[in-house]
Formats: sequence, structure tokens, C-alpha cells
Amino acid sequence: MTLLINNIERVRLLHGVKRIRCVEETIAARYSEGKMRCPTHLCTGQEAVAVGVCATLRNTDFAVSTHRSHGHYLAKGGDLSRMLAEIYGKSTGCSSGHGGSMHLIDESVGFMGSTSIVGGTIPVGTGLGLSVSLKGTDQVSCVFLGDGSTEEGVFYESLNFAVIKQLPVLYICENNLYSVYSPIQVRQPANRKIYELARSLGVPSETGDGNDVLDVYAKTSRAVASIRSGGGPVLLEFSTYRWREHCGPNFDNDIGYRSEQEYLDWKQKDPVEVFEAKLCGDEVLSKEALSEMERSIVAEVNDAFAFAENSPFPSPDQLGKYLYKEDEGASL
Amino acid sequence: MTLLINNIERVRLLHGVKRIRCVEETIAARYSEGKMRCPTHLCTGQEAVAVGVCATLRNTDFAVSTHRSHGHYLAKGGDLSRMLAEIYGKSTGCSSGHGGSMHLIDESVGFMGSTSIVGGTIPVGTGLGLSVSLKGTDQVSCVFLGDGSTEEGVFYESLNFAVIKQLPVLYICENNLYSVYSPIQVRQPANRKIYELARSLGVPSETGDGNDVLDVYAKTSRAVASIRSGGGPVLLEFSTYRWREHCGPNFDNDIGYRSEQEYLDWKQKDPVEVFEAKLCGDEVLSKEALSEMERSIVAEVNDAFAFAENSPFPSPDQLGKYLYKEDEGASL
Amino acid sequence: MKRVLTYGQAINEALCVAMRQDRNVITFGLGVDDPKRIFGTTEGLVEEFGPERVFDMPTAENAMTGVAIGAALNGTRSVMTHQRLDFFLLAMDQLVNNAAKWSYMFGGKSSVPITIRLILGRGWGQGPQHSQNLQSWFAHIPGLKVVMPSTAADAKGLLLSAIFDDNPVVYLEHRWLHNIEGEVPEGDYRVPIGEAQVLSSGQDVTLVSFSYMTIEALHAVEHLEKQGVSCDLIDLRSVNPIDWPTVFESVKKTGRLIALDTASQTLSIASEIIARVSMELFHELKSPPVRIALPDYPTPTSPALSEKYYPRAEDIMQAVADLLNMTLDTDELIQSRTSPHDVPGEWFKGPF
Amino acid sequence: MKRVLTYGQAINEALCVAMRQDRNVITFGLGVDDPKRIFGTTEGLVEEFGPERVFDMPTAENAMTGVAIGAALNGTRSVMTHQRLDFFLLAMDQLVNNAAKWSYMFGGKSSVPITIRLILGRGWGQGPQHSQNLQSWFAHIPGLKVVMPSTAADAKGLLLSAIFDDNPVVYLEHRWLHNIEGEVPEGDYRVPIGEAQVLSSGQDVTLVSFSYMTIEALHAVEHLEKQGVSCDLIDLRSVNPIDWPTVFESVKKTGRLIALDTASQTLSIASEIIARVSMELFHELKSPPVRIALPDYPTPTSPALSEKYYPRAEDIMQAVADLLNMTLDTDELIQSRTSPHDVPGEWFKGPF
Ligand SMILES: Cc1ncc(C[n+]2csc(CCOP(=O)(O)OP(=O)(O)O)c2C)c(N)n1
Ligand SMILES: Cc1ncc(C[n+]2csc(CCOP(=O)(O)OP(=O)(O)O)c2C)c(N)n1
Ligand SMILES: [Mg+2]
Ligand SMILES: [Mg+2]
Repeated sequence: MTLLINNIERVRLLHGVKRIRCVEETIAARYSEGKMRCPTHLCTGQEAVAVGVCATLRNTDFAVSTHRSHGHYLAKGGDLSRMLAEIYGKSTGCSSGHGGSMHLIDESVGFMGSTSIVGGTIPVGTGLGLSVSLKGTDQVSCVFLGDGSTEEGVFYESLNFAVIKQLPVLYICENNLYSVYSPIQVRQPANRKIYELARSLGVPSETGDGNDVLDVYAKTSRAVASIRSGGGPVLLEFSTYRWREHCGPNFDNDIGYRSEQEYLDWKQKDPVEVFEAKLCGDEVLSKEALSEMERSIVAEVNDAFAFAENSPFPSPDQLGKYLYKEDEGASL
Repeated sequence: MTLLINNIERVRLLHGVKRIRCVEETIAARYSEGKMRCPTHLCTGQEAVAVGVCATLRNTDFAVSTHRSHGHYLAKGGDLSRMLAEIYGKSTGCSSGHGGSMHLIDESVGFMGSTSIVGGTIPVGTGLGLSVSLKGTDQVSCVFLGDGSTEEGVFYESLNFAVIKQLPVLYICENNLYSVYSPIQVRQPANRKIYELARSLGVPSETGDGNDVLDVYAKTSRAVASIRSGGGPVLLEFSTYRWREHCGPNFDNDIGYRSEQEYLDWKQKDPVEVFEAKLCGDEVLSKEALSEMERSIVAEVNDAFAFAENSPFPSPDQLGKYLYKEDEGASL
Repeated sequence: MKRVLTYGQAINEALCVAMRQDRNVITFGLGVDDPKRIFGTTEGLVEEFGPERVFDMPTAENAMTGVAIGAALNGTRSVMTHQRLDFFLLAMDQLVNNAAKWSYMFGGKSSVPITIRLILGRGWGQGPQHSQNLQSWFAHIPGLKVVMPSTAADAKGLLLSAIFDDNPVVYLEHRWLHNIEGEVPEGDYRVPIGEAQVLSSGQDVTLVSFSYMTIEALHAVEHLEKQGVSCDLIDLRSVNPIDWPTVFESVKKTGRLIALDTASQTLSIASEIIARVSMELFHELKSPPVRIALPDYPTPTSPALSEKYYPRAEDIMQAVADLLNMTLDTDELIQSRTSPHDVPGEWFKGPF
Repeated sequence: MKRVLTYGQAINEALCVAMRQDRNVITFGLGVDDPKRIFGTTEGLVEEFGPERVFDMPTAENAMTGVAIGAALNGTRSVMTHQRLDFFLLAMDQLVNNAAKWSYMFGGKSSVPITIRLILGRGWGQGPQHSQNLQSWFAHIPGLKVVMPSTAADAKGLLLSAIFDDNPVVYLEHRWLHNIEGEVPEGDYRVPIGEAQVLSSGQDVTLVSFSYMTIEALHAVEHLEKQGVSCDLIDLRSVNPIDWPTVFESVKKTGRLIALDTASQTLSIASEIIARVSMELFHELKSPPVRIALPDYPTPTSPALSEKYYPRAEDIMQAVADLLNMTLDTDELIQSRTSPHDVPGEWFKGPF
């Protein structure tokens, strides 16, 4: 792998994964208080994909995501306080409390929305790519998706269209081996490789280590450069692992769908700790700088939680708002 | 290609393609009388696929098909008179007049139904395969489909499931280069091969000459043998060409979506004439036997049209029938 | 000077006006650039606006709906066309889970200005899978606007309003209307979504109708008038939102309601009209409200069966007669018809 | 001796009875064999009947519905399960274009005995894409049977009837019902599809309800009775076909109708109840019929918003009070609640 990245950027990547980890683990710690009253899918263990990918994207690039979108939203630059406020159901939430954890949006940084129907945003991100291509800008549209969503026909339909029109779409598949409690073996044939499948559809693709933020960053950089220069869609498949239960704050390696050992093996490849150890070992980062980074992350996260908790709930009449956008339309 | 087939069988194949040709062309000739009042998609030019495939199947094997199903229905052994009566909207029709040309059925020969939503029967045929596999018989479920239907997500979803469960399903893709008036180039990437795509999904596949009934027969025989012996699903892609307009009795090479020359080139490869010439040239079939075959086909087809025309229309109260099957259910 | 266009030409003109006015308007769907041009409605578009803005698509209804949604989030206004509503059943997820809810679920942060043209089939043995009228599905979904123009002018005016509406609009055009003619204003003519039109004024009965049933209702009204019965004929034009004030005002005047629909009767738009009127104007009704819609069966293919399946003008006349407790003559109306029951007119020669 | 099961256990028992009785019964869906076993409803099945008959599936709702249809054509009776109705929007094509029409469009030559279990979400911020109640979509489609049991006994009896019905049945189970308890008969107990049940008898008002709204109605009826108001509470159980004789008989007695629904009000089953009663029993109604259903918005996620979104027992009491022109006290009812409004009971700890 060519070294595409300087030390300042590497520290920034470390900050990115540590920050997401801190957010997710704080949610996990506080979830049982019963104040975050919506289905919440944590991405602990998968932070490197979000951070490595988004580090290659510009603010003006687009991203869409799934039910498990906290990391993508944050890495793309989404407002942390408004995300937490959304999970708390507050009026200051990024979706004014209408959406919750599964429906995050921050258009100011190109995060165009996450939704909770598996596969639901794959064509949406593809359509963003169509619009970019019609407008002739050099934006990239990034679609985050899970291994489960590649079983939906819409995945295949979307890629087919992206290829025909050579759209500037970056498909990022986080293969964490599970869809809820269903292992990939019961859903896809044993020899299936998602990135190979994409190729056979006509989408150039690669696979990478989703727990290694530098690998993610390097492969995505290349893909983004190709897409930006008109090379058409690319799919990257990153292998990674979700640490906590599918939905909710707990661990569930004891309930029988996967083994504690499997989890522990993946924990060895912790995208945060391994990278942190590397940067410290390489003396890219001093002990003090690391502590300072951690302190500032915790402070930011605590502030954001305080903001969320202290924000007002929407007033009941907000129930009737936002069904339609008031028409502006083209002038008559 | 190994010679898998004796002369009697070859003559039978010729009879099969000539019979379907005669039916389709007679429909085309009579359609403007205005008595066949339903959308009708003729398969003239594509007869060899239906005949070659079905010659390898048993009566107890299943088949499902699309809007363009006359050939499949007839080759599978479906009752000709009842098919025509169905197109004429008569009570003696195979679907009692409720279905028309696009909804043919003859369960007595395993033809389980054709429908008019593109891709609609791909999972249905897959489900027949599931049921066969649960019951442990050695039946094969054959799904006829067009190149257009491979763009529907359900094609991909169905193949994925068939692979996972190793179902006894034979997918026959007739690639006639068009979906209505849309050439395949605007719908699929230039280098796409449908049979290669199937392989990348985990379905073994081959491609063949859909205008050569012997090639179809040979490749399908191998596929069926493999499926019957538990080898799981197979997809065969046969290239062929529809002679007449997408829907209706006329030629439409003049309206601009394809060239007269393209049509004429394909007509050179006429699945009926070329094969007939070959059998006559090889002296498998005498002039007299050929005449006799043609005479008997014409007589059968005329009889069937007479049956259809002379059959009564359903009485208006049939409108309210068949919405539900009366329950038989398991005994209480 | 009167300028008469067919309904199909009016649709074509609306597309043309919209695309000239706003580069962000595009149109796609199976066949939009093929020789038949969606029954002529997309004539000339690819030539004028180019293949980037007017294009065919793979047979992939669900993804392509999502594509339209995504494009909308970046300001592209798609008009997506399907030759039959039935095909669009594949796209309910994107339409209902995404398009309809996008504005609401993101607290108004963005919205999805897309227009979905769906053609409602009828006649010539279209049968069970090519003639469904599922307007009540769409109208049941909060966040979707649903229009069903009956006249050429409304076909144009509502399509322009749909395209420039900032929300998803389902535009349902009936195959039997494409060739009807009417005066159509030039230029950027818009008909507001959610406003009904009173096509005839009377005292005796309120007919609430839309789409092709309005044509049957107009025949009925004409023949009723000859026999001294006068009706309010309200053409809803939009079935979501529904113009309740216009409906209520008329029922207050006549005290009698017949609701028409092109769909299976149970849970039809006609049901909702009757339910709302019964709840809100119970005491103004002089007699029980009446519904004229299709029976609860799929569409049979045989012409011998479809003849009884579709209610027509004479059934409306008969319902009026029953409501008013009088006898009316439907023979003249029936005898005035020149074409078989399973085609809209002589121009229709099948097989589409 | 009374044998009390939860609604979820009753579903489980029905599956078990059906699968023991008929080898052709299979069940599949995301998670049917996972540790959570679809909220316990598929407990023990894979162990007893093996992975051939009880299996997980790829996330491919449309194809898997078609697979169930195809298997049905060869005599396999599938029970397909989805953890939320919302996911099943992907499968409308197979359900509506194929399953619902198969028997009709092939002139009765074959039919499609499949059962589709769809769980209706509510509470704990399920939000816009995890709590849709689209029963009126299904009930609008000729050829589909649609059941919505409210009690544990009906959960069992209707599931067994659905599985052994020779036609497609959509079985809608509300997430807030899984833990309610009731007496459940043993063995192959069946409740006929299309028969309502009168859960309480009274003189003043007819309440027509189904699914979770029946629980709210039962609370309301109990508190109304204490205050001297007696109601007929009809639990429809099936929303297609609807048991009209039972509804009509009750309205003839009381002259007053309140129709309840778990869905958005416009074009709801409640609309159809009101429309039909208004058409058929207009002169028996003493006052305008009333509809209690959800407002025409997607489900908001924040508990501060969902609280106002869902009508509850006190709203039913208030509607009765308005109908009867009297004042009723709802405080006692409201104060009797022990859990927050966004969970069905203390056992419900999110996040599902
Ligand atoms: C269409 C649809 N089917 C089923 C579900 C239920 N569901 C929620 S998340 C999920 C898992 C999807 O797996 P994957 O795409 O791999 O994402 P992961 O949870 O592993 O991040 C499923 C099946 C859904 N939300 N939408
Ligand atoms: C879901 C759906 N979309 C569109 C159509 C309209 N349509 C009818 S036949 C057809 C062509 C399909 O092409 P192909 O599968 O190649 O079959 P062919 O007509 O070439 O035999 C189309 C698009 C349809 N029937 N169903
Ligand atoms: Mg996964
Ligand atoms: Mg084709």
C-alpha cells in the first residue's frame, strides 16, 4: 500500500475513530436510563470504515446510509449534538425529533439521510449520482450499505443503472457477517464475494480490511479519484465486525447466534486500539497528545449529551408539521 | 456437440417448431378480425427454445412463463384448443376466459402458469423448485424468462435463493435483444453476459444458439440431467429474435427501433426453415413426410381455431367466480 | 381562439413547457424515447432536450423510483412514467417508505419533488395484471399527493403543478382518456392540486367523480338533463388532498350523493367520500349515499365478462333514478354508442 | 380447566399444531430460527420440524413471496413472517399481482394457499418506517383474505384457519398484543375467517374494532359501564371479508356507530365500515357515524409526538360521551395506567 497520508492526517483519523467509539459507548452506557426511546443500532467495532471513507470525501460530496448510521453521519461531519438530540427525541434534533436514531440528516455536510429499510438508500444514493452527473459537477455520492442489503434486488438494480450511466457513485459495503442474528452463510452462497459480484455487474471493485482505517483510506482514495475523474461507479467491500447486539446497547454473544470466541478474535483487531497503538508506537502521537485528544473527545461528547438532554421536546403541534414542503416551485 | 438424439426425435422437434410457427402465424393472420381481444405476444422466430427445452422435460416437470408464452405452453404439452379458446375469451379456454393470451395454464402437463408482469414468475418457478426439493421427487422446475426480466431485482433474489438451497430449477433466458422497443444496450452494460452474471451468482450456466433446436436440446439435456441428479439450479441463455412486433400481429421493423436488415439477418437463421432444410438434406425426412406433417399441423390448428371460435362465451355470472378456491384444507 | 388538444397532447405539452422552463426537469421510463413515445405523450422530447434528460431505463421499477428520489434531493425533478400502474407495484417500498415520508421523517430538512405518471389500463382484454386502479392505496399514504385529471386542460395543468410541486405526486392517467379532446390553455398553465372542478350544476343529486368515470358521468348528466333531472357533477381532479369544501357545499345543496370510482368498490375513494360526507353532513342528506364502482374482483379478460365488470353512464342514470324514486329512460344513451364496450372509441384497435 | 397463554404463545402453538398435522406446512422468514424466534412465536419449531421446514431467508422480500406462491402451486403451505409490515412493501408485486389473482386469472385452475404474518410495530420510537398499519391496502385487493386477531384464542384460531385456507391470507399481528394473555383451546382450534366476535353487549353505541384498538376499546367499555353506558363491542377479527351481518345487526340495535382503526384515518377500514353502514342502514342511524383512527401523518419518532398520535381508550370514551351528549369522566381510566404511553407494558424495555 502506498503511503498516501501524512502524520497529521493519521492523527485526524485516530481522532475520528476514537470520537465515534466514545459516542457509541456513551450511548450504550446511558441507554438503559430509558431516555433514548427509539431503536438504536450502534457501530462499535466498525468505526474505521466510516472514518477512512469519509476522510477521502469533501463536504460537498454526498452520503446516504442505513439503520446503523451514527458513524457515517459523524465521520461525514454531521453535527454531534443534533444527532444525540434526535436520539433523545428533542426538537433540536437533526430531524426535529421526527426521525430518531435511524433517520439522521445533515445536508450542510452532504449527509443526505439514513433510513431503516434494508437496501432503501442504495437507489437513493445512485439517484444523487445521476443528479450530479446531470449537473456536471465533480461530486461523489457515497452509499453506505451492509452485507444484508446486497440480498435485496434493489442493490442489483441500482448497480446495473449506475454502470449503464457511469454514475459517480461509491458503494461502500460493510460486511460484518451478520444481518440481525442471521449469519451470512444462510443468506448467501458459501463462495460468494460481494465485491466479485459487483464486478460481474460491471462495477469495478476491491475488498479491504474494514478494521484498518489506513487500508480503508487508501483504497477509498483511489476509488474516489477514479470516480471523480469520470470513471463511473466503484464498490468497496470492507470486512468488519459489530461488537454489540444488532439493535440496542448490550452484548449478546451469549444468546447463541455467534460465539464469544469469534467476538474476541475480532476484538483483537479493534480498529481503535490497534491503530492507536501503532501511532503511539511509531511516535506519531505522544502519550500527552493522546490524553489531550481523549480529554477533548470526552468533553465534546459530554457537552453534546448535555445539549440533548437539556433541549426541549417538540411541542405536540409539531406532530402536524413537515408532511409536505411548502411549494416554492419554478416561478410562474 | 455430442449427438444425443435419434432421427425420430429430430423429426419430432421439427414438428414441434413447425406447429408453434403455424399457430402463431395463424393468430397473426386472423388477429385483425378483432375476435381475439386481448394483448397477444407472438413468439414467431423463437420457437426452437421452447421446443428444444421442453423436449428434455417430462410431463411431471414444471414450467412457468411470461407474457410471451404460447410456444412454451404448447411445447410443454398444453392443450392447443384451450389456448386458442382462451385467447378468444371463451369459457372453454384454459383459464375459462379470465386470463387471455398472457395467462395460460395446463397443470395436467406441468405448465403451471404464465403471467404478464416482467420477472413475475421467476420466483414462482423457484418456489416450485423449493416444493419439489421438500417433497424429494426428481422433478425439475423450468422458468422461461426474457432478457428484460434479468433487470428486475427479483431475478437476482430468486437465483440467490435457488443457489443457497440448491433447488432443482432450470432458468431459460431467451435473449431476443429487446424489451418492447428498447434494445438491450440501453438497459444493460455493453459487456454484460447474462449467463456469466448467473455464474457469478453461483448458478452454473451456459449460452447457446436459440435458433438451433438441436443446440438447445443438447445443452438443456445436460442441464436437466445435472439438476435431476441434485446438482442445483442451472441457467441457460439462448440468443434468438422475435420476428413480429412486441405485442400484436404485425411487423414493425419500419418504425425505427431496429432495422429491417437486422431482422433479415435473423430470418436467415430461421429456427424452422434451417432445421427443416437440414433434416430434408440429411434425408431424415422425405418430401412426402414433410408434406404430411404440414398437412396434419394445419388441420390440427384449423380444428383448434374452429373449436375456439365455436365455443361459447362465458356467461356474465362467471365474472363472480374463482376469486377464491373453496376451502378443502386439512381435515379437522 | 379555441385551441383544442387531445389529453395525450396536453401531457406532451406540459412536459415540454416544464423542461424548457427548468433544466432540472428530466423524464424517464420504459419507452419514453421509443417509436411509440408512451402513446405519443413524450413525442419530440428526446429530440429537443437530449438523451441525458429523456431516457429509457432498465426494467427495474423499484430502484428507478429510488433513483428519482435521490436525484430529487439534489434538485433534479424527475417525471417517471410507467405504461401500466400494475408494474409500479414493484416500487411501493421506495414510494411509500421513502418518497412519501422523506420530508416528515427528516423534520422538513428536505423533500422529494418527483412526479410518477402511471397509466391505468382498461379494455381490449387488459385483464387482471394490466388494469388495476389503485388510487386509494396512494391516497391512503400521508405525504403523497395524487391527481387524476379527466380533461385535456387538467391533464396539462395538473402535470405542470405536479412537476413543480416540491413533494411526490402520483399522476394517474387513464388509457381511455388519451384521445379525448378539449380546449387547452397555452404556456405554463397550472391547475392547483387539491381543487375540484364543478363540471355541471344542478339541484337534484351530487355526483362526485374523477378520471374516466367523469366521462361516463358527463354522458349521464347530459341524458338526465334531457329528462328533467339536474346534477352537480364534481370532478375531483385530485384524490389526495380532496377538495372537501366543494363536495360539502354541493351535498348541502342537493342532499343526495352518488360517489363514482374506477376501482374496486371496497375501500375506494368513493368509500371515503361517502364516509366523510356521512360523518360531517349526516343531517343534510335526504337519502342514503350511493357508490358506483367496480365489483370486488380482479379484471376478467374475456370481453364477455368485462362488459358486466365496468359500470357505465346508464348505471349512473339508474342510480339517480333510484335515488329520486322515478323512472328514467336509458335506451337512447345506450343506443348512441357506436363502438364495442371494450374500447374507448373506434381509434382504439388493440392490442395495447 | 382454563389454559392461559399469551398471544405470542398462541401463535407458536398454532404453528406447531399445523406443522404436526401436515408435512406440507413450512415456515420461513428473517429470524424464524434465530435466538429471538420472532418474539418467541417460532420457539421450538426448528428443533421439532428441522431446518428444511423452518428456515431463515435472505433479505429478499419480493422473491421470497414468489417462492411461497410457487411452492403453494405444488401443495406446500408456507407461513412467511416479517418482523414489520413495512418491510413487506417490497413484495406488493408478488402479493397483489400474483397471489391475490392466481385463482381468478387462471379460472380457478389453481390457487395459492400461503399465509403472510406481518407484525405491526408501535411504540419505543418505531417511527415512520417501522409502524405502518396498511390493512386497508390488503383489504382493498380482491382475492386476499386479511385477519387481525386481538385475543390469544383468535391468534391461534385464525392462524390455523389461515394456514389451511386454500387462498392467500395476510395475518396481521400487532406487536403490542404479543404479551397479552387469554384462554386458548388446545389442539386444532380454528376460528372461521370472516366472522366477527361480539366482545361486549350493550344498547347505547356500537363500537367496531380490531387488533390492538380492541384492547383500548375494552378499557373504554369497562369504564363506560361503570358510568352507566353500555356498548356493543364488535371485534372484527377479519377485515376482509368483513362480517357485515354482525355489524349491521348491532347498528340496528344501537343506532350509533364508532369505527376504530389502528391506521391513518383516510381510506381506513373504519372508513369502509362507516361508508357501508351509511349506505345500507342510513335510516337506522340516530346520529352521524364516528371514526377514531390515526391522523394522516407518518408515525413520528419522538415520544413527545407519538403520545398525541395514537388515540386511546379515553378518546373512545370521549367520542361516546359526545355521541350521547353527556359528560363522562376519563380521569380514573387515565390514572389507572402504570406504564409510559410508548410501551404496551412494563415488560417492554425497547429497543424493539
Ligand atoms: C426490507 C427490510 N427487511 C428486513 C429488515 C429488518 N432488518 C433491520 S436491520 C437488518 C440487518 C441488515 O443487515 P446488514 O445490511 O448486513 O446491516 P447490519 O445490521 O449488519 O449493519 C434487518 C434484516 C429491514 N429493516 N428492512
Ligand atoms: C414489471 C413490468 N414492467 C414493465 C412491463 C412492460 N413490458 C411488457 S413485456 C416487456 C418486455 C420484457 O422484455 P423481455 O423480458 O426481454 O421479454 P420479450 O418481450 O423480449 O419476450 C415489458 C417491459 C411489464 N409487463 N412488467
Ligand atoms: Mg451486516
Ligand atoms: Mg427480450
